[in-house]
Amino acid sequence: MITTLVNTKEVIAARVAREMKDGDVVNLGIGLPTLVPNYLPKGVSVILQSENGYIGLGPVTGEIDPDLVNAGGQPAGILPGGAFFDSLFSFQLIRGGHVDVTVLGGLEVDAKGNLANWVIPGKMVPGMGGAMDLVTGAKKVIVAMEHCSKKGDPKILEECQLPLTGKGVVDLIITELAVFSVTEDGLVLEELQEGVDLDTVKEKTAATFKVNPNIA
Amino acid sequence: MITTLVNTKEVIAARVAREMKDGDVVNLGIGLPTLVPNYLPKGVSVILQSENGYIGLGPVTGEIDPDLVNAGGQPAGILPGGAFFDSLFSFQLIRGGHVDVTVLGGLEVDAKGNLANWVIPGKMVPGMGGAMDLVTGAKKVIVAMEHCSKKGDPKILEECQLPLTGKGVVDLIITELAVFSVTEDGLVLEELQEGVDLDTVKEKTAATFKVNPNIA
Amino acid sequence: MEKVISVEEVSSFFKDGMSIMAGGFMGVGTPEKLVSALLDSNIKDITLIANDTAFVETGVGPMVANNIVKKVITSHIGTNPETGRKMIAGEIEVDLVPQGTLAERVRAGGSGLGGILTPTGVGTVVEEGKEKITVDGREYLLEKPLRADVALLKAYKADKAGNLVFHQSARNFNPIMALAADLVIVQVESIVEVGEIDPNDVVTPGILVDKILV
Amino acid sequence: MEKVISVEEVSSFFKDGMSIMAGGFMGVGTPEKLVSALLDSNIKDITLIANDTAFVETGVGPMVANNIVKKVITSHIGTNPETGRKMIAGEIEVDLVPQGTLAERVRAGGSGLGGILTPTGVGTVVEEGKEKITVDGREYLLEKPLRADVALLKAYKADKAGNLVFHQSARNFNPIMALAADLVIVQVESIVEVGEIDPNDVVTPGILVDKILV
Repeated sequence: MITTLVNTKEVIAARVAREMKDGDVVNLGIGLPTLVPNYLPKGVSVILQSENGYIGLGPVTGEIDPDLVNAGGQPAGILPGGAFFDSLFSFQLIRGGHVDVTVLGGLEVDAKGNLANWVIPGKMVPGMGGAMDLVTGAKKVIVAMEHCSKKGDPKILEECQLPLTGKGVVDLIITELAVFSVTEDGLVLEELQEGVDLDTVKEKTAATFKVNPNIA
Repeated sequence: MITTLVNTKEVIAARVAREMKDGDVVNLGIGLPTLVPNYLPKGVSVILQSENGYIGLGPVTGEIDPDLVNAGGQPAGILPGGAFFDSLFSFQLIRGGHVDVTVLGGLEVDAKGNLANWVIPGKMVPGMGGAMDLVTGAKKVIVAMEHCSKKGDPKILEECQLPLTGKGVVDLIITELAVFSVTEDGLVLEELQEGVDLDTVKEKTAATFKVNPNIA
Repeated sequence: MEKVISVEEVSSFFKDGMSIMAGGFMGVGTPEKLVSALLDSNIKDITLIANDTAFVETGVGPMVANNIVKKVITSHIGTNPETGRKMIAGEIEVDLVPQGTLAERVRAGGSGLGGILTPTGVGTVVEEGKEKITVDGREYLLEKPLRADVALLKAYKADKAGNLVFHQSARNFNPIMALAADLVIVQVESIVEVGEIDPNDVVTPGILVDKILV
Repeated sequence: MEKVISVEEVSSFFKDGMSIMAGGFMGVGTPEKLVSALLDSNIKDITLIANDTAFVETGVGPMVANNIVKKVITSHIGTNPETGRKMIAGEIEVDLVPQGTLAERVRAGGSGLGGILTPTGVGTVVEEGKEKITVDGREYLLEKPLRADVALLKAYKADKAGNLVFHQSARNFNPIMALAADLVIVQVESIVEVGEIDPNDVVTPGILVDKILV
């Protein structure tokens, strides 16, 4: 079924999609996370929140409206039943626990559930945008990222080295190799992606982790 | 001109009206203050804010709408150019300094600009409603009240005895006898109402006050 | 998820001892049918959070008059003599909160804030028991968030997804209470299909609304 | 008071060293004509408060690119390489604020609050220099109010009294900035007579709006 997913990002997005429950209010970060809706299981539909000010984010329909963009600034649409609001209200929803799931990319994640994804000092300083509020406020925080950096360095660490986006905020880490949950006792390997073995994950992960006994 | 004002409340309301500037955003307390718009000088119109959630409070026009009441819960109207909002926004306007003038009644006012008008312990405990926010947030606070209580006791005191509505918040006190401003040095008698002499005011005021030299 | 319920289903959401927020200003914008269902459901020891206790016969007033309320958090009780009488008799506890502060506390509770700093109440009895914090030379009271188990709200119109619009001065506390309760039940005057309310006109988005009673 | 102004009058409101809030999210909902008038007015040392610094050529981006800004308070600079370049070169100061916190600070500034307590940023560099306050066992940062001398906003439609409605996702920071500046100037796509906007539909009441540019 998912053997047709040749692309790493697609593998990750498809696995993230399986975390969604019907009716969930979901905020998706820029990039990889925006692929998630393409892989929602049958019977599951989610409501997308766009932090620039609406509920019901959907694809562009008809003409492009310059006043209607997603949180990446790209042309977007709104589905029937959606609603616009201002930035204050948008973050009331986010911080107030009215968003069920947020999916973000990561530069580093660690065994304590810390996430770093907004700055590489001296190199890349885009700013945190809405990410700090999202990881603090959403009920479930999923980090969806490639397991290692482009150089091949592990991104799942014992302790993040980069400035944090949030402290102890991550619930689930989904990569093209594995799925980890973050628990009070640290990371637990919950699943291996298809065709991946435990040794590969151990080798490419710079944090200790427990293994869910369900993994053969 | 105002010699036709036989009623004490009308005398007070008419004098309060002369404090209004064209275009002022004004919140009027329940009772006496609601008479103020009847006495606005020619060329002066004010915009009334109703703390239950709108700008542009006006008289009932046409049929009574059960969803449209003033802050006293009485049927009201809205003028063209008005706007409805929720209670949060209403008090953002009030606390945020977007209301130019508030006019309230008083049980006691003192030489430090303290106001007590929301509770008589053990006797009358209506609650402060929006009064504490109004005296804290409005740019100008006018206390409009009869000079003495029904028993004849002075209501302008050296120091309030009742629990306060606000500390150091009053700018102007207007009664049927006189107009006082509250300054850093205490009360200043700015005006005597028509036909009132200084001795009467001294006798009925339980606070020391300076007298504006313009008063003959 | 089907949000539209019948009046018979309402009572299943109520439990002894729960906290309930109710919209309305002197009864205007209060969901009378929901209050009535609450009265019929025979529960007790409610903590009621509302702008005021309205009148003995209208708004949330009958909740107080009918002995189901243990504590009220409100800005004004003057129009319902039963509230004052029961308070003096020690039958209910009344926590009086300035109206703007009440609105801020409810919003804070619904918005993930730990509180707000307001100048309102400084130098009055309202400051008793509260932390005072000085910011840039001015004193403020730290006012904490308020939440409830259930919010009973009234709106003018809903679509079936729960998007709400309000009418005239009946809006008052309803939109902020929609943020601040675990279960949000809204009584509406009319209901329309999803898509019939322009997304620009929605005041409260449907994701905040759990149940709708027409 | 006549609120409608011509584009020629706009520059009279600008002064060296002033603080300016501008609405918009990556340029959407930014009043391009007002930004353009600002660029033409030859002022300098502005403190700019905006959600992001948009792109070099659009939104508030040209303000940064054209050297009139001394300091930016914003949540995101990643789409405008000029902001990052000037920051690293020490030509401008950049104060990065989480987006939700920025919205709260602007609202606090416009609503008479001394600040708000947010969990956002706890345990990160954002907490540096800020008071940490524990409420009911959870840590929050005390975030202080933000105000500006002038707000440059964009709305979809205004009536001549300044009542505003917004369009789609172009609303963003505009309504809260209308509360938080000494002078509020709004660029609108169309203007109608007083009374033509239903009071139930108004998002920003006219009393907050000083000047309107069509």
